[in-house]
Amino acid sequence: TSPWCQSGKPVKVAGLNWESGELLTELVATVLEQGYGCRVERVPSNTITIENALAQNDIQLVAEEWVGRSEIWNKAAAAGKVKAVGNVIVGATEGWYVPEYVVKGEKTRKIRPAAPQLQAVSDLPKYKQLFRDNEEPDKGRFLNCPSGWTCEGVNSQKLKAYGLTDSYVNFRPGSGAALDAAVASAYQRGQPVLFYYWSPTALMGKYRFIQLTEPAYNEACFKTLTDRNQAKPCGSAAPEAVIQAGVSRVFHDADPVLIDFLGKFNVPLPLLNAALAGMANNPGSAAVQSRRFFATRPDIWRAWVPDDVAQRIAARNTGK
Amino acid sequence: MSARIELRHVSKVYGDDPHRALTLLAQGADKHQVLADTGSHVGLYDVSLSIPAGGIYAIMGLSGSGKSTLVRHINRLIDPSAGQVLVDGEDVLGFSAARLRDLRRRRISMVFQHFGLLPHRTVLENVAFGRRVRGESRRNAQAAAQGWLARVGLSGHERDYPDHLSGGMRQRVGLARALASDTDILLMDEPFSALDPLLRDDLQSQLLTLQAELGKTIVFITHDVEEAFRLGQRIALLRDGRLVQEGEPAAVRAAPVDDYVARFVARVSGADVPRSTGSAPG
Amino acid sequence: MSARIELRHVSKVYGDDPHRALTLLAQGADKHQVLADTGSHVGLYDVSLSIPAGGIYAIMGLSGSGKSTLVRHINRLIDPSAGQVLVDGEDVLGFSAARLRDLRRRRISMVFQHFGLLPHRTVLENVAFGRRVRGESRRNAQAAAQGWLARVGLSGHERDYPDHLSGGMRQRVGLARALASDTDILLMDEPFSALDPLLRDDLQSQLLTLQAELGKTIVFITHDVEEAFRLGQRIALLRDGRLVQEGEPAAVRAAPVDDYVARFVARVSGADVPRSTGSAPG
Amino acid sequence: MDFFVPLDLREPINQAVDSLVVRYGDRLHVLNDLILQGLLLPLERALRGAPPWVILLVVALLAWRATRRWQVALPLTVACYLIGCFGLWDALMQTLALVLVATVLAVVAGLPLGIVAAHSRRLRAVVLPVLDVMQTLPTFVYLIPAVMLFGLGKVPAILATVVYAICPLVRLTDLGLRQVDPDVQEAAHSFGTTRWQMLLGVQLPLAWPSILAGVNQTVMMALSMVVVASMIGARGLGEEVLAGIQTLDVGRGLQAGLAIVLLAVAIDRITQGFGRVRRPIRDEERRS
Amino acid sequence: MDFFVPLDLREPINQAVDSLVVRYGDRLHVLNDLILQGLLLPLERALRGAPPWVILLVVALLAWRATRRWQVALPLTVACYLIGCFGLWDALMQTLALVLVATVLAVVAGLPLGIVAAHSRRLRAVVLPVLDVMQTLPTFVYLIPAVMLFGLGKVPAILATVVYAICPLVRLTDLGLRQVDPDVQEAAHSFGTTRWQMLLGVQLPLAWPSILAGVNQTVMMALSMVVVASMIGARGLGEEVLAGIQTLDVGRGLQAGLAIVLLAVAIDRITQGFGRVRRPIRDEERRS
Ligand SMILES: Nc1ncnc2c1ncn2[C@@H]1O[C@H](COP(=O)(O)OP(=O)(O)OP(=O)(O)O)[C@@H](O)[C@H]1O
Ligand SMILES: Nc1ncnc2c1ncn2[C@@H]1O[C@H](COP(=O)(O)OP(=O)(O)OP(=O)(O)O)[C@@H](O)[C@H]1O
Ligand SMILES: [Mg+2]
Ligand SMILES: [Mg+2]
Repeated sequence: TSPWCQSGKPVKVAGLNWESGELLTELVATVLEQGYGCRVERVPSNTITIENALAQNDIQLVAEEWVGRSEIWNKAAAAGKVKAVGNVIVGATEGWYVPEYVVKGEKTRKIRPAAPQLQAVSDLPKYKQLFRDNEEPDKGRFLNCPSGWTCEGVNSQKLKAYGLTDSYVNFRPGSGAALDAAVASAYQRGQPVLFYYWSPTALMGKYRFIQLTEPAYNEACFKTLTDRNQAKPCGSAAPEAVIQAGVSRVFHDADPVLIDFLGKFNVPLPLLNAALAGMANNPGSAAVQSRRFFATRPDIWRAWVPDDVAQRIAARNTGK
Repeated sequence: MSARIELRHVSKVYGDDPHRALTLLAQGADKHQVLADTGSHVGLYDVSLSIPAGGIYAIMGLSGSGKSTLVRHINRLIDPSAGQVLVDGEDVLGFSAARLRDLRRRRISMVFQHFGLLPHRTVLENVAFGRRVRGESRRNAQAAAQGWLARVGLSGHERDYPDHLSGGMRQRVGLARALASDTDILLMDEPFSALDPLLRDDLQSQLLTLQAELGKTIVFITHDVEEAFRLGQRIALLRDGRLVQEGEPAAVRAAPVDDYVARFVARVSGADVPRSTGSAPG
Repeated sequence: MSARIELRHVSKVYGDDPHRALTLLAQGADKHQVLADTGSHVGLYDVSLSIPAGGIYAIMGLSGSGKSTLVRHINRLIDPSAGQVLVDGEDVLGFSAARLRDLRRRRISMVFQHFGLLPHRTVLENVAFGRRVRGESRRNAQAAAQGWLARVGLSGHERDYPDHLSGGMRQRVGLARALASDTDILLMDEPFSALDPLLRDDLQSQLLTLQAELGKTIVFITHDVEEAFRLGQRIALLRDGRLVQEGEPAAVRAAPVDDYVARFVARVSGADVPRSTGSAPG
Repeated sequence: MDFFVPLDLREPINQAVDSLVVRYGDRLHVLNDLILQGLLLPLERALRGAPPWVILLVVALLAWRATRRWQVALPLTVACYLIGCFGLWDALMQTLALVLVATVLAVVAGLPLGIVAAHSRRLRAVVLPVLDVMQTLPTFVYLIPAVMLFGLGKVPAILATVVYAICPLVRLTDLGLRQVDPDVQEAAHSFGTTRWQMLLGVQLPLAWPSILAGVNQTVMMALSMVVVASMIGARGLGEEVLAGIQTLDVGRGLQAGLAIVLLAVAIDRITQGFGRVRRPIRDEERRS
Repeated sequence: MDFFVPLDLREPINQAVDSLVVRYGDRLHVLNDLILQGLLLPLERALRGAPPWVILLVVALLAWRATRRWQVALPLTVACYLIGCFGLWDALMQTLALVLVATVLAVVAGLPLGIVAAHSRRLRAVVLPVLDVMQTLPTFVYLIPAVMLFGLGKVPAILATVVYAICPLVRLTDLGLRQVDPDVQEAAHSFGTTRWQMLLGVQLPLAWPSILAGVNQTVMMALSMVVVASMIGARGLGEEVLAGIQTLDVGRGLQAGLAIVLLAVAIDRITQGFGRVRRPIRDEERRS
C-alpha cells in the first residue's frame, strides 16, 4: 500500500544498462510490481541524463547510484532535489588494475609473467615500456576513466601524485564501453594493459585482475585528489564506495512506504558477483537471474519488506 | 489599322553591365565591338516597330541578329535594357504579376525555337498544357489538344513522351501546344524549320486559313524567304540587333534599303508566291 | 564506284520487344499499327542502300520517317535490331570497342540535329573537341578550330558558352565541330536548318568545294528539296521507316516511283539548280 | 598562449539554460505530454497491439505496391519476420513508431524549406548556414538542454532526430530545383503559370530524382539517430544496442543493429518505390 | 510469441568476434601503429607545432583563393581566432588533423565508388545496399569490435568516420552521373571518346553540382562523427563536448560544439569554393 502507486501514477525507474545496474533494477522493479502492486516504467538512458531527469522528477528511482561520483548528483543533492537511501551494495572496490598474467603468467595460454615484480603504483615507472602507448611511443599508457566521469579527475591527480606524468600518458577512453573493449581485447590477446576499474562488474567476474597497491586512504590527501586545480596532490587510495538507491525528492516525500523498502534493500556482494558471472555467460538474462533469486533466496529478500508484501511476492514466485 | 503590338526604342544587352554597352552603342559601336570590349552580347539595339492587328508579321534576319530576343519581349519573357513594349496600347513592363499572367494565358501564346517541351509529360499533356494552366478541365483541354494533334499529323502519338520523338515531331508538338491555347496573338519562332516540305506546305495553308478566319495576329520568324513572302503581310529585317527595313513584302522587294536586304529578297522568284491578302478587323 | 557505306536489310525498333514488332512488320503491318499494337516505335524497316565513296548523298523524307535513325547506324551510335552495316566493306557491328573508337575518331564525324554541344565548354573548346579526343595538342586543335569558326562566321565568339548563343549560332558550332575533325566521312543531320539564306548559300558552296577538293563522302539529311538537288549526287527518300526510292537526282525527278516521291520532287524548279558533278576518287 | 585573448562563454550559457529551464520548463513539459498523447502513443499502441502477422502482411503489401517486384517484397517481409524471431518484435514496433513520426515530420518540414531556399537567394543565405549548424553541432550538445526543457523520453528524441535528418532533404531539394532546365521553365512561363503551377507541374517533377535522393538520406539519418534517441529514454531497438554495447555483448548489439538496418532498408525501399516514376526517363539504347 | 520461431545469433557472433580478436588482434594493432606513425601523427604534429598565426594565415589565404570574397574569408578567419580565444586551439588542431584525414580518405574512396555504381547496374545493386548498412548500422556496434581489433584511439575513429561519411558522396556521384544529358553524351561518343575521356571531359563536369553536394554532406557527416570518435579515445574538440556533457556543463559542451560547427563551415566553404565552377551556368534573366 504505497501512496504513490495507489494514486495511479507509474514509478519511472532508470533502465540502467550495465550488468549490476540491470540486475538491481530488475530486483527493485519486481518488488514494486509484485509486492506493492505498482506500475513500473523502465526508462533507458545514459547516466548523466538519468541523474538530470531524477533531479527534475522525470524519473523517480535509480537502483544503483554511486553517490558523490558525479557533479550533477552532487549539485542536485546539495539543492535537495534528490535523495540517496539505503545501502544497495556494500564493499564495492575501485583502483588501478593489471591482468593477473602480467605478474604471475598464465599456464594454459603459455603466457610468461612480463612484470613479476609489479605490485604497487610506485613500481610503474620501471614498466612504462611494457604498457607502451602507440600514439606517444616513449611513454606508457594508463587507461583512465572516460572523460567527464568524476574518477577521471581523481585519476589524473593521482598520476601527478605518484609522479607518473612523465612516464605515462593519461589516456581517457571516452566511454565505458570503449574502456571495457580495450581491456577485454588486451586480456584475450594476453597483452599487458594498465587501467582503472571497479567492482561489482561483469568484467571483474569474468577475468582475473590484480589491483596495484596504493597509499592507504587519507582524507586530507584524497581532498587534494578530487580538486583538479590542486598542483601538488598527495597519493591516497579511494575511500570505500557508497552505492545507494537514488530517488527524487518528490518521490521521497510522497511515499515513505517505498522509501522504507529501499532503505532495507541490499544485495550481498558475493551473491551479486555470482549472479553477474551467470549473466556474463548467458547474456541479457537479468530477468532470469532475478526470477531465480526470488525463487531461491527468500532469506535475503524477505528482510526488505513487511510480511504481507513478502507474502504477495512469494505467491508469484513459488508457482514457477 | 491600329497597332496591336508596339516596340519603342527597345534595346537588350545580355550581361552584367548593360549601361556601359548601351553607351558604347550610342556612340556608334556595333555588337562585335561591344562584345570584344565589354564581354556583353547585344541582343537588340534601339528597335522600334509596330505590328498591326490581324495579320501575319514576318521577321527575318541573319542568324544571331536578335529575332528570338525580339519576340520574347512581346510576352515579356525578357525585360528590355531600355525602351517600351506595348500590347494593345498598354505597356507590359508596367503589368503586375497577375495581369502579366493573364496576358500570357489568354492573349499571347508562343512556339519556341528550341521547342521547350515538358519532358515529364506525354505529348497529349504537353499540348493540353496551356489550357490546363488557365484552369480548364482535363477533359476539355485534352479534347482540344487531340484535335490539334491530328491537325499537325501526330494522331497515335498522344501517349508518347517527347524524348521518343524525332526532331520534326517535337517541333509539331510545340506548334500544337501554342495553337491549342487559342489566343489572339501567336508568337512563332521558326515553327516549321524542322519539317519536311509536304507538311510545311500543309501547315502554312492551315495557318493562313486560321488567320483569315479568326483574325489572329501572328508574329512569325523564319529563315525561308519564300515562306516569309507567302505568309507575311508585312516583313521586318533585322541585322546585328538593329531593324534594317520594314514594310509590305512588295515594297521591300521593290525598294530594298541596302545591299543586305537586296541579297535577302533576291532569292524569291517573283510571281510564284500565292498570297491571301485582306487584313482582318483590327 | 565502290560502296563506301552499305546498309543491308537494316531494321530498328525502339522498345522492349523488337522481335514481336519485326514479326508484325514482316506480316505487312506499318509503323502506326505496330505502335498501336505493341507500343514500340519503328525507326527503320528493312532498309538496304549503298553510299558510294566520294560524293554527297542526300537523304530526305517526312518528319519521323527514320532519317536520323539511319545515319546513327553508320557510326553505330545505334545498334540495329536486325541487319548489317558496312563501312569500307567491314561490318561495324563486329568491331571491337577500340576499332569502333578509331572509326569515330579518324574516319567519321557527325553533325547532330539537336546540336549536342557540351554546355560546360566554350565555343572554341567545343569545336576543338574532336581533335582533342584523338590526342592532338591543345594548341593544334584550337588553331584548327579557330579556322573553322571563322568559316562558319563565328569569329569573336570563341570564348562564349553555348547557352549564350542563338539557335543558328549553336548549329554552326556543331557544324564547325564536325568539320574540324577533318574525317573522310561526314554525317550531317539537317545541318543548315536554323540558318538564314545568305549563310546557308555560303555554307552550301563551301561544302561543295570541300567535297570536290578532298573527295569526302558526305551523308546529308535535309528537308529543303532544292538543297538536296543542289548538293546531292544521289538522293534517297524514306517514308515511315522504309526506303521508297533512291538514285541520281535527275533519275528520281524523271521517274518518281509513286505519288509521294512525285509530290516531293515537284517542288524543284527544273533548271535553276547549279551542280558541281564529277565524283572524286573512291 | 598569449596570442589569443582569453574568452569564456561557458558561464553565461549555463545561466541562460538554467533560467530557460526554470521559466519555460513546465510549459514545455506539458507540450511534450500533448505530442505524446496525441500522436506518438496512439501510433505506437496500434503498432504494438496489432498481431505480428497483420503487420507483416501490411509490409508485404506496401512493398509490393511500391516496387511491383516480389524479389523485393518477399525478402523484406522475411527479414521482418526474422527480427521477430530474434525476440525483437516489440522493440521493432517501438522504433518504427518513433522513426515514422520523425521521418514524416522531417519530410513535411524539409521539402518546403528546400523549395524556399531554391526560390530566394536571400533566404538560401539564411537557411543553408542554419543547416550546417543543425547537422554538425553534436547532437549531445542540444540533447541535454532539450531533455531539461522537454523531459526525458520520446518527444525530445524525435525533435533531435528531425533536426538532424532534415538537412540533406533541404539541400537536395534546393539543388534539384536549381538544376531544372531553364528552357522548359521559360516555356511554362510563357503560358502564364502561377508560381504554384510552375512548382507542382514543372519544377518538382523535374527535380524529383534529387528530392528522392534527399528523402533516402533523411530516412538513413533518422535511423542512424535511433541509438542516440535511446540515450534519452526512447525505448526500442536503440536500447538493445546500447545495452549490448555497455555490457560488451557485441552479439546482442549487432543483432539489434541489424534490425535497425533492416528497418531502414524497408522504409527506404517502400518510400523510394512509391516516389519513383515508372517510365524510364530515356531510352537506354541511345547510350551505346 | 509463438508466431516467431525463436532464433539467437548472439552467441555465435560473440564467439566469432572473440576468435577474431585472438587470431588477428595483434597484427591489426601493428597496422594501427603504422597508420598512426606514418600518416596521422606527423600531420597532427605539424598542425599543433605551427604557431597559430601561421595556421590562421593559411586559413585566410585558402578561403580567399577558394571563394574570392573577403566577406567569406574574413569571418572564417576571425571565427578560428575566436576558437583559440576559448582556449580550444590545441583541441581544434587535433580534430582538424583527424577530420582532414577522414575526409580525404572518404572522397578518395567515395568518388570512384560512385562512378562505378553509375556505370554498372550490377555493381550498383551491390554497392547501394552496402551503403545502407554502413550508414544505418549504429556506429557503436562496429566501433566496439573495431576497438578490440585495432586498439583504442584515432585509427578506429578514422575508420568509423570514413565508413559513415562516404555514403552520401557515393550516392550523389551516382545520381549526378546518371542525370547527365544523354544527347550530350551521344555527341561526345560520336567523336570516339574513350571511357576515360568521357568521364573526365563530359560526365564529371556535368555531374559536378551533385558531386559537390555529396562532398558537402561528407564533410558534414565527418564532423558529426567527431564526438563519437572521441568516445573511443580520439582527443580534441569531441572530448571537450563529451566532458561538458558528462558533467552537465552545457556551456562547455556548447562552446566546443560551436567550434566543431565552425570547423565544418570552414572546411565546407573552402572545398565548395575550390569545387565551384566560376561561370554562371545560365543567364539569370531568362527566368523572369
Ligand atoms: N529514342 C527513341 N525512342 C523511341 N522512339 C524513337 C526514338 N528516336 C526516334 N524514335 C522514333 O523513331 C521514328 C523515326 O525517328 P527519326 O528521329 O529517325 O526521324 P527523322 O526522320 O529524323 O525525323 P525528323 O525529320 O523529324 O527529324 C519516329 O517515329 C520516332 O518516334
Ligand atoms: N541568354 C543569352 N545570354 C547571352 N547572350 C544571348 C542570350 N541569348 C541570346 N544572346 C545573344 O543575343 C544575340 C541575338 O540572339 P537571338 O537568339 O535573338 O538571335 P536570333 O536572331 O534568334 O538568331 P537565330 O536565327 O540563330 O536563332 C546573339 O548574339 C546571342 O549571342
Ligand atoms: Mg532564334
Ligand atoms: Mg531527325
